[in-house]
Amino acid sequence: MSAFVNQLPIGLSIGAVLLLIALGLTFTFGQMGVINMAHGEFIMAGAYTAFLLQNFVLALPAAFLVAGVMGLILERAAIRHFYGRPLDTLLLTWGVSLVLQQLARDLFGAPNVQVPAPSWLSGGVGILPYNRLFIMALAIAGVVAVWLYLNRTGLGRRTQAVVQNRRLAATSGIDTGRVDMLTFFIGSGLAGVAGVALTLIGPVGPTLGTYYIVDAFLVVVAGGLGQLRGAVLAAIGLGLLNSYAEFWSDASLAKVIVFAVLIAFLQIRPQGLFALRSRVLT
Amino acid sequence: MLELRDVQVVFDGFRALDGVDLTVPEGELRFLIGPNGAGKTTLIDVITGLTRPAAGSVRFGEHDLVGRKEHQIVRLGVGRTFQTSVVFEELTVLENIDLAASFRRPLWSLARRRRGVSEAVEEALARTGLEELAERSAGVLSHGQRQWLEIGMLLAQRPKLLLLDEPVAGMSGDERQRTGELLTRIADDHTVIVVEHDMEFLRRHASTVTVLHEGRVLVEGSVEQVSADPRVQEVYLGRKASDAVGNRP
Amino acid sequence: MIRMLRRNLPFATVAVIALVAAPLLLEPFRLGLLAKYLCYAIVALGIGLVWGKGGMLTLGQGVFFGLGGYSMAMYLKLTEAGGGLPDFMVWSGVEHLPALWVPFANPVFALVMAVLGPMLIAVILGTLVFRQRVRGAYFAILTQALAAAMVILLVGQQGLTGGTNGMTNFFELFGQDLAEDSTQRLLYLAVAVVLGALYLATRQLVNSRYGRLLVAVRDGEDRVRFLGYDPALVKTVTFALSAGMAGLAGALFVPVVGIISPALLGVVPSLELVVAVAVGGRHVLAGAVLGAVVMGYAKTAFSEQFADGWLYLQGALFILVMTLAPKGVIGVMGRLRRARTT
Amino acid sequence: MRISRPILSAALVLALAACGSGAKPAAESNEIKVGLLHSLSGTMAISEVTVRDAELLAIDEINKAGGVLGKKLVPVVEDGASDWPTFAEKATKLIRQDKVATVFGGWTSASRKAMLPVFERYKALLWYPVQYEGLESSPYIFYTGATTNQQIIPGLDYLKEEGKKKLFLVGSDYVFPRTANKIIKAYAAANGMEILGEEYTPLGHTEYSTLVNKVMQAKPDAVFNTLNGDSNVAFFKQLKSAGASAETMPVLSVSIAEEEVTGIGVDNIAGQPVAWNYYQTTDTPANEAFVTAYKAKYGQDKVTSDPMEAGYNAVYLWAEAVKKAGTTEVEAVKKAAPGISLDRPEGKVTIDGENQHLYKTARIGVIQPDGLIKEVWNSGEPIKPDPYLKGYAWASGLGTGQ
Repeated sequence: MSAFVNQLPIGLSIGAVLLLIALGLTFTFGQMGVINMAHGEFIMAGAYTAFLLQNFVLALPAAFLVAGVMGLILERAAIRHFYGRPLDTLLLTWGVSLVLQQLARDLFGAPNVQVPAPSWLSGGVGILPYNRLFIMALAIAGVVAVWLYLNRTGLGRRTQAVVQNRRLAATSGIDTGRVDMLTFFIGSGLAGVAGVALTLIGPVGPTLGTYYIVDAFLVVVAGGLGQLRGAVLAAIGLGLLNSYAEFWSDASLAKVIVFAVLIAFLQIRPQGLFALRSRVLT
Repeated sequence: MLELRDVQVVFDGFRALDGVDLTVPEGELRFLIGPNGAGKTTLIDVITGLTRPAAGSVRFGEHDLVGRKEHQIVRLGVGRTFQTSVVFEELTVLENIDLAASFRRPLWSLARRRRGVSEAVEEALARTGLEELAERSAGVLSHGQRQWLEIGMLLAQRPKLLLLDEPVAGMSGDERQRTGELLTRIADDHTVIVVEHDMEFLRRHASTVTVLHEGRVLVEGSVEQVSADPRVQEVYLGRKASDAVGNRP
Repeated sequence: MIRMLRRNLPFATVAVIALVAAPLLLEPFRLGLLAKYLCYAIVALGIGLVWGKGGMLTLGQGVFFGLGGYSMAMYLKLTEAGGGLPDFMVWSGVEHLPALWVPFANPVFALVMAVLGPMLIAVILGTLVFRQRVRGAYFAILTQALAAAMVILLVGQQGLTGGTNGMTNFFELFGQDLAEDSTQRLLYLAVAVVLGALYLATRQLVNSRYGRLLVAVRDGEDRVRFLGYDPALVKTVTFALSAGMAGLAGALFVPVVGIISPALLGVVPSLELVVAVAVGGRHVLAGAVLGAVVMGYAKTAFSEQFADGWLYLQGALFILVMTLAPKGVIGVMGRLRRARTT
Repeated sequence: MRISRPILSAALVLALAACGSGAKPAAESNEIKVGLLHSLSGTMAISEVTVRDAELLAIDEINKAGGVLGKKLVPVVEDGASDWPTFAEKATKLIRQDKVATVFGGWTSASRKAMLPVFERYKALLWYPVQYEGLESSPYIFYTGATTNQQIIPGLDYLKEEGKKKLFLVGSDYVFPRTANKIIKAYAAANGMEILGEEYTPLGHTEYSTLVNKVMQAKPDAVFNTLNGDSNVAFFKQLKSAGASAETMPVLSVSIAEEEVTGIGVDNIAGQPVAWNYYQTTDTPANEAFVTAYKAKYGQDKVTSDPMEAGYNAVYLWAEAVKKAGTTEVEAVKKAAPGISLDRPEGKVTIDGENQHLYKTARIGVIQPDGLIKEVWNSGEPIKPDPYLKGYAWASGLGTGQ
């Protein structure tokens, strides 16, 4: 019974990890419709930043910058030629992800590397270790920051305007190119931050990104395009589902159950939890 | 033929249609007008299944259209065009029309290569005057030609009821003229509902007009009756006439 | 008549090379590799249909390929076991042949299931997904998740599927010794003939009204509804056809290569096939086939020379194709040819 | 479409021609080609590259000492790409195209199972250097890593001696952990031990909070860990942060060697026991030479591990058998191999004539704060390999067949 109760915070903490890795995607995929398969490699870049600095706290902002700049370069060099062609972007960025993985292997070697966890994160409250609590706090902070950015800053409002109607936004004087750059910078930067956080609980190696990418996309699909609250609820829901499904069956079956539930869910809400309503005919 | 009763549509709290009643008898050419946001296109969307009404009924002949999917409604004989014409640019004009004409065939029979041109397709090409362009890809057509192609595709479906959403928007005077003639000819043997803004076009071709305003039917009658109605004048002329009734760019 | 000949001349040339020249010129090992690429080409043909023509980017085609492969492998395992239990069941502690396995002792059933099984799954997934108008990127991600889930499922059922190891150690097919070069040559010919036949059939399909309808669904799904067609049906049927092709390819792949394992149907192999189609040229069926053969060959050649470079090359090639030549090799060739004639 | 087809055929002809050009001229008569087939890319590359390096070192050393039968060994290296069908394909290539005298290769059981039919079909030799789940004895494979009775059973003996009676089994979802756990359960039933739980996670799984919760709730005396690769990193990090330590919850691992320790983080795993046949710290003269030579060739920061040593040994054992047979011909080598006994880094190893496995000494070690592993227990003498566990009465019901 206590194990059952324990699963609740565990589910929430899994949800926090999912939210953290998907938060950047709500920007790049959600706001811009770009399916960035290299998102996982930006997470990896964040983790390696922490490895290079060997300082967890310093790594958080540094990883944001590193991954953000990588995202910026990717957007300027390639993705901007692909707007409106999400499927092509998907394949393009997959190529990028392969190159980045091999690059990491050549730069840092194939074996996993070690990032020391700060000593103040050892220990815990009840079932939840401090590092899990830290990840939850970081996820909440991330959501709040993103919300504030989107709703309380001029830049953020401009971003939303571009999402809702690119052409109209452009004609009303918004530099959509700059907005795209910035959005991609932030989305990728968030992936970098997630990467630093993941060093607390997982391996740091060239294939790090591949472990998280499918889950991250599932969160966005379940949450609905461009919806922060959707992503939050979807991440928590999937986290709890994962945790209880694994508790009652096993880790393998849990993944299959999650997929089945997601398909069933899409029968009820094909556009995800929340979706922008649009009358435009595609 | 078509009968709408108390149709209501709500978008996120906004009442796009607020209890619309509309009856269109067989063989009529009916114009739907009204200022922006009056609910004209929404009404068409409701009839063709694109938007599901929150309440009310839509009867077409003996069929209730509410809850049916778009393609099922088309199969009952209701066809429509769109404001911004959508034709398949990679296909030729002929293929576009042929595709529209073939929807009653079973899916497996489509797998055979097309041989020759069916009667419905020939007729649609002839009526819209697109014979010359039949082998051209639809991507190279001008705006007006695209609208005609849309109408041609619609005709090839041999529908009982045609719904045209602003067929002359953005057309040159010449093109307007031709479209108007096409419309009158179609109206000879079809029931047609046209959404239009252009008053000039309206005066020339309309028989009966229904005016929508803020999701309700304001008045219904002949062009003369309607334009003489003070409520219509208020709705249109109370604001800037050019703004509401004028030609949209 | 002459027009028909001219139209089919290139196809006939390729067919002669594939059916006559290749078996004569290539050593058995290389011929086996070519047979493998041609199996991939069959999958690619399906991807060309469903993605190139239908606009549905499927990242889970490996699942169907794998299911076809497993059906065939089950038959091969059962003949090899000769009434006993397949080897992997013995070491997985399975004592009785699972009921699921029993009908696969019949080769006809196994072959039919290799095609129908994947089609059935495609129909179920397609109906669920397309009816709800889930499309584009969402569909791509869902098929990718399907691939991930399927791998986990197969790995988890070790007693039934051989787990991560998959199934291997096949000795004979329809009484022919699989180790014999002559058998392998026959298999190669079978694969080539199947590919050719499917190519012709798919080309016919693409040129029919159905093909036009498919393109229309790709370019304006919602508009197609107002032409009186149900796009969900069209998409589901197409998806199922491509799944069936992938399944058949999988069934041919198993005796050619001698192994089927979950690694063959995961996210990465599924994506690699899509890459191959994009590189070859997704808008043209021949491009899909060409892409699969070329990429298969490139992978072998590269890993024989310098293994580490393969990821770089694959990634870079992909970025280049997508940015500079979205129509793939076929598109580039076409452009060169046009440049020459004008 | 019409445009492209002639070009397509041209391209196909080219591709065919290229396919055909793969044949290489026959080997010089003063050379012997040997194949090295490991994953150099993909998820398994982390582990397998080091084994290849150790094998290359052995080839170097043998060549420096005059080669075999007066001929130099020439390695042909292929990439299995962490993909089992690729292993089968490359094995075929090495045998048929390159006509190598023998192949050293594989790591995962799956890769071995994929290669097995190829070697049996073409009657070629494979030397497989990694501990595995047993229940196999192919006439064309020599197994230089441990089978179950040389690693798992000694591990259990050790836990029993330490008084650990309640076990929790954690493993990756594939053949080795599942087979190992079957043996463990049978052993436990026969030795009055209790199994509190048995959990599997997909390969590459990184979210262990639920599993750790299950383990912590069950309160076992020890965990028997057969997780593979990156999962170990996540498992140990999350186990540690849940408050478990080597003292309160020992985790005996059978797939963690010196090279994995850094990635997991020494802090997270120091003090935990592992079971192998060899450690970098194993005190033999042969090992001193091996470690020195390896570091000299590949870098002072490099470590040596059990599978590397087993791969290194494989080359020497094969060379010895060839010398004894006087030829590289497969059947003759097979006939000469049984009974060959060498002093290797792990101590004395002998090829068993019956099942082509090695007599090996089992060793339990504890991970030290410096990342190396210190031996705390050994079996005293080399254990006779018994892949089907015929010599263990309690193992008779394992469905081991044959």
